[in-house]
Amino acid sequence: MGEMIKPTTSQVIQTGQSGFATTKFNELLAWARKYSLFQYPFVTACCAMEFMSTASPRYDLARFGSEAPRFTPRQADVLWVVGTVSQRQAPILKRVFEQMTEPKWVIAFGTCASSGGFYDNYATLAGIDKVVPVDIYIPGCPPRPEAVLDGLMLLQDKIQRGDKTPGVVKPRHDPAENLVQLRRKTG
Amino acid sequence: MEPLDQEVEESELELPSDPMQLMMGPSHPAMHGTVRIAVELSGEVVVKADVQIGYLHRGFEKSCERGNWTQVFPYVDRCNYSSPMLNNVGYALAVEKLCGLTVPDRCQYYRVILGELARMADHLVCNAAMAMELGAFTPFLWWTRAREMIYDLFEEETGARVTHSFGRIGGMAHPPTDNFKQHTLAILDKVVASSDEGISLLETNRIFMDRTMGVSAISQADAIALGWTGPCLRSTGVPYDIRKAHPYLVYDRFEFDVPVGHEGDNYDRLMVRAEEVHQSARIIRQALEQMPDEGPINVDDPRIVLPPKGEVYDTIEATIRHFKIIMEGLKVPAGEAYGYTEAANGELGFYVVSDGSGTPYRVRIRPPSFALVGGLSKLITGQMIADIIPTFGSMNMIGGECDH
Amino acid sequence: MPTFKIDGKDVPFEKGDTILRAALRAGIDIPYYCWHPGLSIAANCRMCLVEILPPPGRPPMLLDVLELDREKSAYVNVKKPKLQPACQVPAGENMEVLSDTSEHVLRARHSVQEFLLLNHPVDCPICDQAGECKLQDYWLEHMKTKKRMRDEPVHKPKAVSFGPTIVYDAERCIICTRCVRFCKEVVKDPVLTVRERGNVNEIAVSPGRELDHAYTFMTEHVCPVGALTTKDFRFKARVWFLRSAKSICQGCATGCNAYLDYDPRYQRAYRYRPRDNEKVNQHWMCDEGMLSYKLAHDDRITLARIGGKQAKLAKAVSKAAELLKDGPTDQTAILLSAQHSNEDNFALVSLAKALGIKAMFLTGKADGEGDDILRHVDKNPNTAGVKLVAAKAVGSFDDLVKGIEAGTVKHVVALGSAVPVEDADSTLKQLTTLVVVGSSSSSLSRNADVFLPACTWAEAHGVYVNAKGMGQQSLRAIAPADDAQPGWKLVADLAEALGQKFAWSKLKELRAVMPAVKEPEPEKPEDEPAENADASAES
Amino acid sequence: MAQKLLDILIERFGDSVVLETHNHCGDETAVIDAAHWREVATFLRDDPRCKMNMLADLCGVDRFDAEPRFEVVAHLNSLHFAHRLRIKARIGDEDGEGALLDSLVPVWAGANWFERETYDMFGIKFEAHPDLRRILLYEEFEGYPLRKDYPAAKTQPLVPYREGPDVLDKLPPFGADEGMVFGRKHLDYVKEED
Repeated sequence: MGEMIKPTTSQVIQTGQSGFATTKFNELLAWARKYSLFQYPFVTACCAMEFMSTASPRYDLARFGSEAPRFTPRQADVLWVVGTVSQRQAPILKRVFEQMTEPKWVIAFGTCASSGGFYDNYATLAGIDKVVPVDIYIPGCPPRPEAVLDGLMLLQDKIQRGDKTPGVVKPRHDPAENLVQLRRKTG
Repeated sequence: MEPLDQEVEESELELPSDPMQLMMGPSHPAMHGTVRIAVELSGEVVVKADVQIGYLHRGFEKSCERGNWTQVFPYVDRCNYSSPMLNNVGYALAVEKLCGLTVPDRCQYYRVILGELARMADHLVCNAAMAMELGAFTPFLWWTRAREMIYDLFEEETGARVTHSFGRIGGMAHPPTDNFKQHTLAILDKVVASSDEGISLLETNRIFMDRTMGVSAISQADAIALGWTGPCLRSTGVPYDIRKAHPYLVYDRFEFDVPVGHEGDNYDRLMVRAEEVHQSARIIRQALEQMPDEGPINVDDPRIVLPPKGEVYDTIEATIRHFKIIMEGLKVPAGEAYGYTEAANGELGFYVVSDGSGTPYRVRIRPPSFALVGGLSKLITGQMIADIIPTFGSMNMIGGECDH
Repeated sequence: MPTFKIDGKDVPFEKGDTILRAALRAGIDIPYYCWHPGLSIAANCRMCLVEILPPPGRPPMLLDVLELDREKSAYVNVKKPKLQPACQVPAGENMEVLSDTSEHVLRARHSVQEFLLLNHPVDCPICDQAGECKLQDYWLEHMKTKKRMRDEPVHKPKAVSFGPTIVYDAERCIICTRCVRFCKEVVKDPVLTVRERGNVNEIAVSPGRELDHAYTFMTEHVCPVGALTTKDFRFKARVWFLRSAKSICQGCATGCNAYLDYDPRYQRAYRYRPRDNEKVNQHWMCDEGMLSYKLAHDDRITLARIGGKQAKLAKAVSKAAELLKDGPTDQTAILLSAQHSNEDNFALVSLAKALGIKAMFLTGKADGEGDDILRHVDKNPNTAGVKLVAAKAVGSFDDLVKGIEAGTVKHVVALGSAVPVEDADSTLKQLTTLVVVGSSSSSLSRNADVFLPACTWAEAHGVYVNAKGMGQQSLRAIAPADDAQPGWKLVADLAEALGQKFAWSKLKELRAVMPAVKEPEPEKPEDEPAENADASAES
Repeated sequence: MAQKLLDILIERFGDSVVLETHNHCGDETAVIDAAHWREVATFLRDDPRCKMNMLADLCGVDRFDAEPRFEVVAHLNSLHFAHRLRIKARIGDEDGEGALLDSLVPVWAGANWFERETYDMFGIKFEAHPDLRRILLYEEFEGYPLRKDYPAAKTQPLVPYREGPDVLDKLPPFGADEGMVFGRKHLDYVKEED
């Protein structure tokens, strides 16, 4: 869960000596898919700020071939659920998801979308996975753009491997571990 | 192609038509912030509009009644997420008003500077979004870049880019970092320059002017009656700014102007915001000069401020102090207070009621954009449907605070 | 009523009152550790020191002390008034006492608090007392300063087992000797004592003994700090997450007043705390009673059953009704329960009246051992109450058994989950119909044709009448589990299914028609300052 | 300045209407008899000495065990004199029934949404309000969340939640103890008599 196995292009496409390449059809398809993800931004709340940052030049979502936003779900591959989804919003989210065409993926952007976060009350949906299936959870309130990119790469990886199990973006190294070392150093 | 019959007058060509019902939102691509507008159109003209909010109602006020007073800060952060620091400061001031606290001078300046930075970021975002909705994508990119600079500064100071939860009752979470002043000065010019650069693309741009000038204008009287405040009110020519009218923190020690418009249309709203970026920069410069480099950030009161962590681990006294504040919450004297500050969108009020315990009895937020959006339907009625989106953008409706 | 002055305020007192007692009654807060309203006065914590002005015309009582003069950076001779413990000095007519207004007193409190914390370990994070600890409260009220000592604190034994129920931590102990005095004076079993002197002294169990009398939990309860903790509550919950409900102990017929502490997140009860009531239990409870909170969760049955199989509640009620319909009323009996509240029993009695059932019997726990302090032989909280609401002679459980053996009783509507005999299965099996309204599993529930899940006392409001005939109300703490409902409600549903509509449907209405008992006693007796006044504010 | 406002009010209406006044924390407050709510508001807006031309805020407060139970609190602001005033009205019985107050929409147009919100959150009705609908919550929602006896965590979902093993197992459980902390407030909002 959340581990990333990066396939090099050569795994996907074996290039032969005399200028031709062989691959498996579904791998080629997956390879094509993962680099042309059309997104539907379902932007509700605070995370929108970081979503803007991620899309803007500094972090440049476009590098991953997924900048093109499609404002009708019918043309979108990835549903970015960015921000808190309230009970009142839940039916709309469900409907948007149902309007998307297969293959489709859902990214829960931020803690609220993943679990409801600390809005543990009458108004808020405790995680969109109560309503729609989620492929990638990106924790953070809001998550840093780096984490978002990490989540996108994780999704691409899963698409390549045809892996349907949901994943969570985790820190690449355990922060606590460093803390321990720090303690040891200081005494 | 040729018209069918040149003799026929236009009026005869027109067919009788019923008004068309149209639902915009709540998940409309251009509706940043989730709102739903049920419009009734005749042709392209809006004859009736019902603005429905609440799609981002997260039970802010109920949640506040469950933690302790300090635990409200993360919630207020997320009320106005494009300028959280202003909310932090606003809430802290309201509670301190109830406690009868005054934070040290250094902290006051610190709050002013961080708050103004947040205001600049907020205005940049708002203008960027509005410009983008009119097809001007370049300013959006430039202004987001400028905002990134501010975010970096915030990250350095508070550790978080967007939601800082940096305010504390009786002070701030940390004192300023060593390079705070020079870093702030360093980005200040860049941000202002970038803002101007973007504006220069818009202010005399024919398309932009045609799309915004005289569009969704509102009269002073209406704006006041609707409870409008902030840039939107000032754009109608009312020079009302809480920083001037009821100075809080140390705003009375700075000199800055209150920019006003005259039409109260989209163009003015944008320009007022653009000018306020300059004024904020002015305030920050003065504040940086006056701000003392030494001195405490927090009030000196063991019942309110947490002890240093090191002591908490070592001595029982500090542990007890930590426990008392964290587990029971700091006790706020019973009573009620309404603290109001000038947030990026206008008057941000916090009406706090305490029963003397460590838990808030009632925390009421008076979000500026709630009143603004309340006037939206009045604004867009009679306008073209295409103008709804830029008008909506110029209001800067922030879902979090508007829907509580 | 004679009065004296504290900080210039007039305080009435009765003959023999100490200053502290009078002050607390007047709502003036004087800090104290070792004093306890139910125990003798030791005056050894020195926290309640106050300055007493000399009578007019008399010289003040002064002490010579050395004080550090910061300018001269030398110790100089100064005179200070002799402070006296408010818990010990009896109040006198027109006495003038300075408490919060005298800086000598404030300094004394500050110093006492500082000394008490001198060797205190940094234990709050792992201490069960944290959150209700007097050391914590008084630090904030009377000290507010950092630690000055830079030395290694004195180390003493930790987690010493004093017996089957109590663990002792010497480092946290402030030697207020409350526990010692409690064992000596209340239980009359002086098993605890103080050993050593100065800052190495500690509480010890007398050689060859364990702290194992019937009131060990009280030693933990009187402990103002975290030195004594019960093995039962230890590391189970954090007190600031708990809330308290005014409850009545279910252990025996004494009906001790208590707070039931529960966690609202898990809807789970965690402990009992005695609630001061001079008329019933003063400040105490017995171990048996303190542990009776477990009945709220132990082997509960929270879903309806038909012939031992789980079923929907509504279905079970109608099933019960049809089973009872064809039973001739002269062969039907109702079995009241001394374990249940007046409301439940009254509902069943009125059902009997409505159906014309004559035979009434009473069940409950068998008698146990008692003593002359609190524990009653009758281990049921509401025997008197049942007798009251039944308003006629009620047969014992043995009578019921006889009746069943003789075949005069074939159908029984039973309340409760306890039977006074070891094994009633063989008898109960002979019944044609057994409808049980109960909360936990017992031979009744095992043999029930229909079982209706009732709330325990912790899940519903109820009135209990103790052996003295005092009616006392126990308030709901946790929410009913699963399908459980108040017993009286279930009986009412049953009656409705049988075509009998009661006049009442709400608790208010029911209580209006229920035979009146003596009004519940006030939680806090007037003439006693409450030891846990803050707690009584909680619920 | 604002203290003068209170004097003006008392002098104009008397103690039968202005039930009590205080200026705790420097916020001048007048508790108005509910029957004269709109009358007082209109006066405050029009009187040349007051000119409270802006309704800054209007909200409700649930004083759970007080009688009357609810407070409607309005914060007024004058752009002319830059002075402020808080007026309150107390309404509603212990079960929250019969909470009815004159609407201020005729006085300040901005009151419209604030009153809708107050109705939405507390169930306080406003007489002669143009359209008193729920504003933040949905029509299907039962009860009024900001009342103290509404359990904070009680949701009323519009769509059925998904079933199946993958729904909750795939993340660390978000149990009760990982949500908000409870129990600081030792006051339990359950009526004693059931």
